[in-house]
Amino acid sequence: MSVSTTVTEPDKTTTDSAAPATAPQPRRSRARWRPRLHHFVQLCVIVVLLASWELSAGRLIDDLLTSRPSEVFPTFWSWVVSGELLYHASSTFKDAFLGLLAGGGLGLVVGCVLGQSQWLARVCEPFITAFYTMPKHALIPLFIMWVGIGSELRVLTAAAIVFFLVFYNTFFGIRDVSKNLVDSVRVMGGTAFDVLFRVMLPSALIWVFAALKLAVPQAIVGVVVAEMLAGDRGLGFLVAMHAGTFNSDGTFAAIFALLIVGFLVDRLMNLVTRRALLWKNNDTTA
Amino acid sequence: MSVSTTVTEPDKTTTDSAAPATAPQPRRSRARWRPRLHHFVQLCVIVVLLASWELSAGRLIDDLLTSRPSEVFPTFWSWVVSGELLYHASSTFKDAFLGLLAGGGLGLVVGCVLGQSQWLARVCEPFITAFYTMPKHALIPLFIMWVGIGSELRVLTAAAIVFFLVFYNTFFGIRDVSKNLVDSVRVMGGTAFDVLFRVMLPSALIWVFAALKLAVPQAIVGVVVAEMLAGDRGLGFLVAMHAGTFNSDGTFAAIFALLIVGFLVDRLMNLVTRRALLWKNNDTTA
Amino acid sequence: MTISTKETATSPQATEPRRVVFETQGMAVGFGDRPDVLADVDLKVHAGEFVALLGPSGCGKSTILNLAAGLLRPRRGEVLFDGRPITGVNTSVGYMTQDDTLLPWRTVAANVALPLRMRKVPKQRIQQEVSRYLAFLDLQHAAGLYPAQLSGGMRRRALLARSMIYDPELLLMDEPFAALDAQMRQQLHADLRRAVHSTQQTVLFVTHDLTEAAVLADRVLVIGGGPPGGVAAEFTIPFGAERDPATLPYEDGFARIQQELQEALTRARVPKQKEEE
Amino acid sequence: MTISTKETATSPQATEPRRVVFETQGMAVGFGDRPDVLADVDLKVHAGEFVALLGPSGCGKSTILNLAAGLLRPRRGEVLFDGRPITGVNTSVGYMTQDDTLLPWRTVAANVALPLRMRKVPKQRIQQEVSRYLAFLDLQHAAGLYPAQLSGGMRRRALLARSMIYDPELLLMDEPFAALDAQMRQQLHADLRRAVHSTQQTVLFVTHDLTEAAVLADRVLVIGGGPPGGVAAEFTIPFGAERDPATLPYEDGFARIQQELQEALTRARVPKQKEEE
Amino acid sequence: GPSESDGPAQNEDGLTTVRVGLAEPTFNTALINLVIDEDIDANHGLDMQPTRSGAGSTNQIAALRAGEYDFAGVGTATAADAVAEGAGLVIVAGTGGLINNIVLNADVAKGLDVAPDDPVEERIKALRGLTIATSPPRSSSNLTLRHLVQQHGLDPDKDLNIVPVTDTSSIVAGIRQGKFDGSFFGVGVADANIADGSGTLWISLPRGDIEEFNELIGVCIVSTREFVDNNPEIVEAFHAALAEAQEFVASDPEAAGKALHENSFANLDADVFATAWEQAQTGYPEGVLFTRENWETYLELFGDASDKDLESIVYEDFVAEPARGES
Ligand SMILES: Nc1ncnc2c1ncn2[C@@H]1O[C@H](COP(=O)(O)OP(=O)(O)OP(=O)(O)O)[C@@H](O)[C@H]1O
Ligand SMILES: Nc1ncnc2c1ncn2[C@@H]1O[C@H](COP(=O)(O)OP(=O)(O)OP(=O)(O)O)[C@@H](O)[C@H]1O
Ligand SMILES: O=C([O-])O
Ligand SMILES: [Mg+2]
Ligand SMILES: [Mg+2]
Repeated sequence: MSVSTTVTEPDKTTTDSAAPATAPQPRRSRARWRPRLHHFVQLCVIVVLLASWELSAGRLIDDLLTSRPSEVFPTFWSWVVSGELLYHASSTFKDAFLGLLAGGGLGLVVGCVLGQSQWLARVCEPFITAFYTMPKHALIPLFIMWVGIGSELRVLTAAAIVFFLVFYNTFFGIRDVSKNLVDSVRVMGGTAFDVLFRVMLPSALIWVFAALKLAVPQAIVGVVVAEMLAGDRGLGFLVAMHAGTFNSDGTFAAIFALLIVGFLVDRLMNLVTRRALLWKNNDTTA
Repeated sequence: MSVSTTVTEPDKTTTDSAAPATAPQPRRSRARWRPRLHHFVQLCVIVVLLASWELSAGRLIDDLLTSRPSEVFPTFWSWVVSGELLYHASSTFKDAFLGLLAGGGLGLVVGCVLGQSQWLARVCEPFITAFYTMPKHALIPLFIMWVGIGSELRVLTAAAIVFFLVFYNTFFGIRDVSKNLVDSVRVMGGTAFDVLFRVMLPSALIWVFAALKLAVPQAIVGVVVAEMLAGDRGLGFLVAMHAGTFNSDGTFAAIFALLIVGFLVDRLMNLVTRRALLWKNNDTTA
Repeated sequence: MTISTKETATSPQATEPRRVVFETQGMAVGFGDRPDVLADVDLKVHAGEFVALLGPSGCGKSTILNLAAGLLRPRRGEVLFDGRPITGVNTSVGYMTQDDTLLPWRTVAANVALPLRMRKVPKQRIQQEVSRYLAFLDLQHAAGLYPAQLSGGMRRRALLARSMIYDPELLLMDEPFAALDAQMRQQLHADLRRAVHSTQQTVLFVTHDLTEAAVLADRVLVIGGGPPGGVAAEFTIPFGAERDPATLPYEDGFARIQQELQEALTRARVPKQKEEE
Repeated sequence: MTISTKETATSPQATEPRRVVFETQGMAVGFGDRPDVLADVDLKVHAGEFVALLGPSGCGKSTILNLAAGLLRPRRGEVLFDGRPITGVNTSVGYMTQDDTLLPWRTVAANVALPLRMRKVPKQRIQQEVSRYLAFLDLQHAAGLYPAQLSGGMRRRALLARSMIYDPELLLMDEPFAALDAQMRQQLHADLRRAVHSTQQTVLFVTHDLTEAAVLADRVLVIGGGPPGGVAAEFTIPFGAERDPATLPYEDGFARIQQELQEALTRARVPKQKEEE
Repeated sequence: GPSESDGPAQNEDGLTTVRVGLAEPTFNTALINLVIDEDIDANHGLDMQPTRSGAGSTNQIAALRAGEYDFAGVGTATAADAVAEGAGLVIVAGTGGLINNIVLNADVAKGLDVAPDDPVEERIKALRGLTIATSPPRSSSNLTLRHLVQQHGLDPDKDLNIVPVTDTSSIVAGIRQGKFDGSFFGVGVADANIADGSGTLWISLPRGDIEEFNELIGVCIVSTREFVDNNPEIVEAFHAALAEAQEFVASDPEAAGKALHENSFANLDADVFATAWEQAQTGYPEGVLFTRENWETYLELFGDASDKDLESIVYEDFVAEPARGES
């Protein structure tokens, strides 16, 4: 939709080939941030939303159900100051990260191994599909019986969710590697080792990263659900505990914390995948 | 990777254009099912897995933790016969379906409205992202405070999860509609109405279906988690209740039910999206 | 500057004075706060004529078509259609862009029928017309297929059918065959000439392939010399309306025309100022 | 059947007896339980020669390249490279396929370096060679870019550099420019001729564009007449090794060759049996 | 999880550290909270490290078995079910009778033609047609409620609508909004409704409304078979500490209540605490025992309701020596 702006300089219009279109350009994201109109509008939207919440609370809606900004944010701030927020958030992140590591690593290895064979893939497909689609959170009660309600439970839950996502993507990703790519490397003189490490794995990596973009939020969901079902720490526990003690300020403050987490995780994931898949996202030419 | 097999008939090699390559061909999926080698191998895999589970249970692993097939399947079967399975499964499905309908419908409408404006999109983006990535399951305790623990809770949970998925996809999908497509329809004589209903919405529909492929399993996850946290019916309740009374036969039977559900849902979604996106998946030519 | 080959045109259209369908007078156009892309452009397209715009990438060929389609306004000067300034989207043209603008969720027949349906033509009439055009462009067997099921060439033909079916006064074509391989392009050149000839369609055709321009057009305008660019050269191609694009390149005189076009194109790449230095 | 134009070849290679790099003797090939795609094929590629395989889609052109690359085995007959039967993947060839086989996660320089790195060439040597080839193909500014950042034409040039850098005895090219537009194709034809000429590279080139074949090759083999198909006609193109592909089409005699190739190609589309009827 | 065989460690004061898993403080678990708040554990050479999670009895047992705790406070019904499934748990103290109450939405209570001070039979029969929230099926509370209404001629499946709630989050709001008509929960939960006037106390078990339940021990402290066998002296000290707390409550309920309100129940409104403590203080079994009679009462009342074979549980295996009260 947007028109390429690369052919406007006079000295470039004389060139036949598309070469000038590909000279590296300063990237937009590198530009120094400065407030723009839409940032101001965003601020307004927030203020209006909070104001109407504050005003309707206790009048239109029962205070107990929705609390009010003037109570939620002081609560939130008190957690920030006391370090309580950091304690719970870091617990959630630590468990999600460990689960991601364990589940992702295992998923990658198993996916690579099983993905080598067309035939194995066909045999395994229905089992993979069933486990992939099944609500893995339903395994939490089982996991509780197995490993109790400590950190192991949360890590295991996140790992189980991540494993299937990463495995599924690696498995089908590695089978999607272009035969042409493999053949071309073999003809160039590549060994089986070259093919695996220079073609197969890097190819599958796109899929793995695609999986990670799904897996990171899912890992956090898994940990949060586990924290709500059993446990004594983490942001999920914070929500459940405050809701469980009818403390709507605390409930909303905890949900607000999760909102921020969601936002930060998304931005982080964009950053990580953009860096890792530089070669993929950087198509400046159409 | 697979080579097109359409140019092998002698009377076709004389045609210049690619026309013969596009004659509708009998589709593979329509072929009558007959057992193949890999079906047999799948059976073997199942048998071996079940046998080793049965043999290790009570010896290598505590019976209380893993139960054993010879107890899980009779339990499962007794639920089938008694109608208990149908009762719980249909409750889960009904709630997931209602949540899907409510959340999906709302997501579609709001997405279409907000998606019309580039500027609105920029303003809303951080809010959408935060809510999209946030673990929506954490809202369940809040929802319990709001609507109690009945069917409303489960529908609301599913709807909240589905809403953001469908909204996000519709919102960004509708903005992705090719300006060229719109221009071409306008030049042909299309009105604003034509553009919305003949270009915008059908374009966004691909995205909506992509969202649905994610949303349906997620809706079920939402209902199942809500059933585990509070409630007296549904497959999630079945798992939680049996795990809660240390009945590992029942826990595994309920998980088995969810596995089957996962598999069926995946197959169903494939069927539905394949039918709806016939025009998209049918590219028989490379 | 008008270079015309010595041979006389054999088709009657080329000599008789004819109605002007599309015309620009002293037109200048540009984007945002950047300088003009085109300036002082005067060009005419007569009824029944096949005019090709030839020029290097970025010289403003597509911009001219967008002006004709009413999707863009000039900065200065007049852009006239049938003698009247274009004020909104110009629904009297058919526009075949380089990208595929078939609606992927509609079958070929439904795509081709779309302009007529939006013009509220009676159902039965639509069916007749669609069949006629599909048959004419050898697409009758593909009527029920979706765009994704077609080859590149068939897609182009379906687009051609859709652009022509409502009998637009002017058919705009923006590098319509650039993405196709040589063989298929050849086939479509023949189809296009045949279709244009039998309907007496007026065409404004953009390309940067000089052979394509020479093979298809009655008149070739070379755009360039910018920024801001303009009509750098004009050629009348003398082979008549019933020519066969497949054999034309082997006819006498064709190589000459190609060479002249090549030279004009090379000159058009150099900005005007430099040329004058 | 060997149709040779009357003009004498001007390059010395065309007349001297030369070493045979690639050769098939009574070769037949097919897939699965289906009948032969090609049968009784005898062809030779001499050192330093540029041979084009021309033929309709599906006639088996790519299949011949796959045989040469050792990615496929014949059903019958011999497929010889340097006089010896090919038994495994043939790493003495460079293979440039129609699809883009640049590794998308490696920069242009890293892609071009790949064959040398896999051959354990010393790092410094690799760097020198890569610079040399990139400069030669006008890619020096793109060294650090990823394939997705390149234009189609640059990608083709990078592939060409990667296929040639390890100095393969035979360069296989399978419709390497089919997806490009005419202008870029022209540019690459010039680049290719220049590269081939300066390195004395032996090339086996597949195309279904007869002008491309005539413009580039010393010898054109028309494949077809199947199934099973074979070498239906052979042409020697007389314009010598230092020709300029851009102006060649306007030279005397070129149109004649094109016309003959066209006729041979048309005949090659008809199965042998029918021809005999 | 951490290995159960790691013996409990001595801390720098020479006290033996033991890990105790507890639910959020309710009056069911008041005794153990009192032990910790008043440092009664130190009197017995123990340093109790409590973990107060939102987890229900089932999760407490899971955590205990996974080695996260040495002791856990759980409902008797859940413990019995687990033992019947082979979980190998041992009761080391009976810490509470059934310290539950039924609280009805105030408007609902007013609308009934029975008053809160009418005979208990009338009050139970008046529950017909109401929606009552309680813990999940087969938990102690759920079993007790079902048994209670059944004894008075009501069918728990048909005559009233029992809705299970896994965590207690919705109770106060639910009663206030009329989402359900009432609840049957541990004392201290719906007492918030009583305090703000949105609820009416309908039946209180610790107050002794239902005589039949007086011999019932509803909550207890359990440990694993292995721990009990390997650490008999710790189990004895643990039991003794709880017994001291019980004696404190019995001898000076006011002081005990004050201590509890200042520590474990600091968040609880003073009125709510007062109502709750008034009911709860008499609900703690003498000597924190779990006698054979207690167990037989349990079996008699709930044996049939369980789908487990509770009869197969051997009392001596199920209850640790100090809690039997037989020496
Ligand atoms: N919407 C736009 N906004 C800004 N600049 C534009 C826009 N459209 C075109 N341009 C600029 O106007 C000039 C002419 O563009 P145009 O698309 O008409 O070129 P063209 O001759 O069709 O080139 P090509 O052969 O590559 O299609 C270019 O320099 C281009 O960058
Ligand atoms: N792997 C394969 N399995 C089965 N049939 C094949 C395979 N590869 C090629 N064929 C068949 O062999 C014939 C020749 O194929 P080939 O790819 O060599 O044709 P081509 O001349 O390169 O055509 P094109 O110009 O379309 O690339 C075709 O009929 C094709 O269907
Ligand atoms: O907590 C109970 O299981 O009652
Ligand atoms: Mg253009
Ligand atoms: Mg091929």
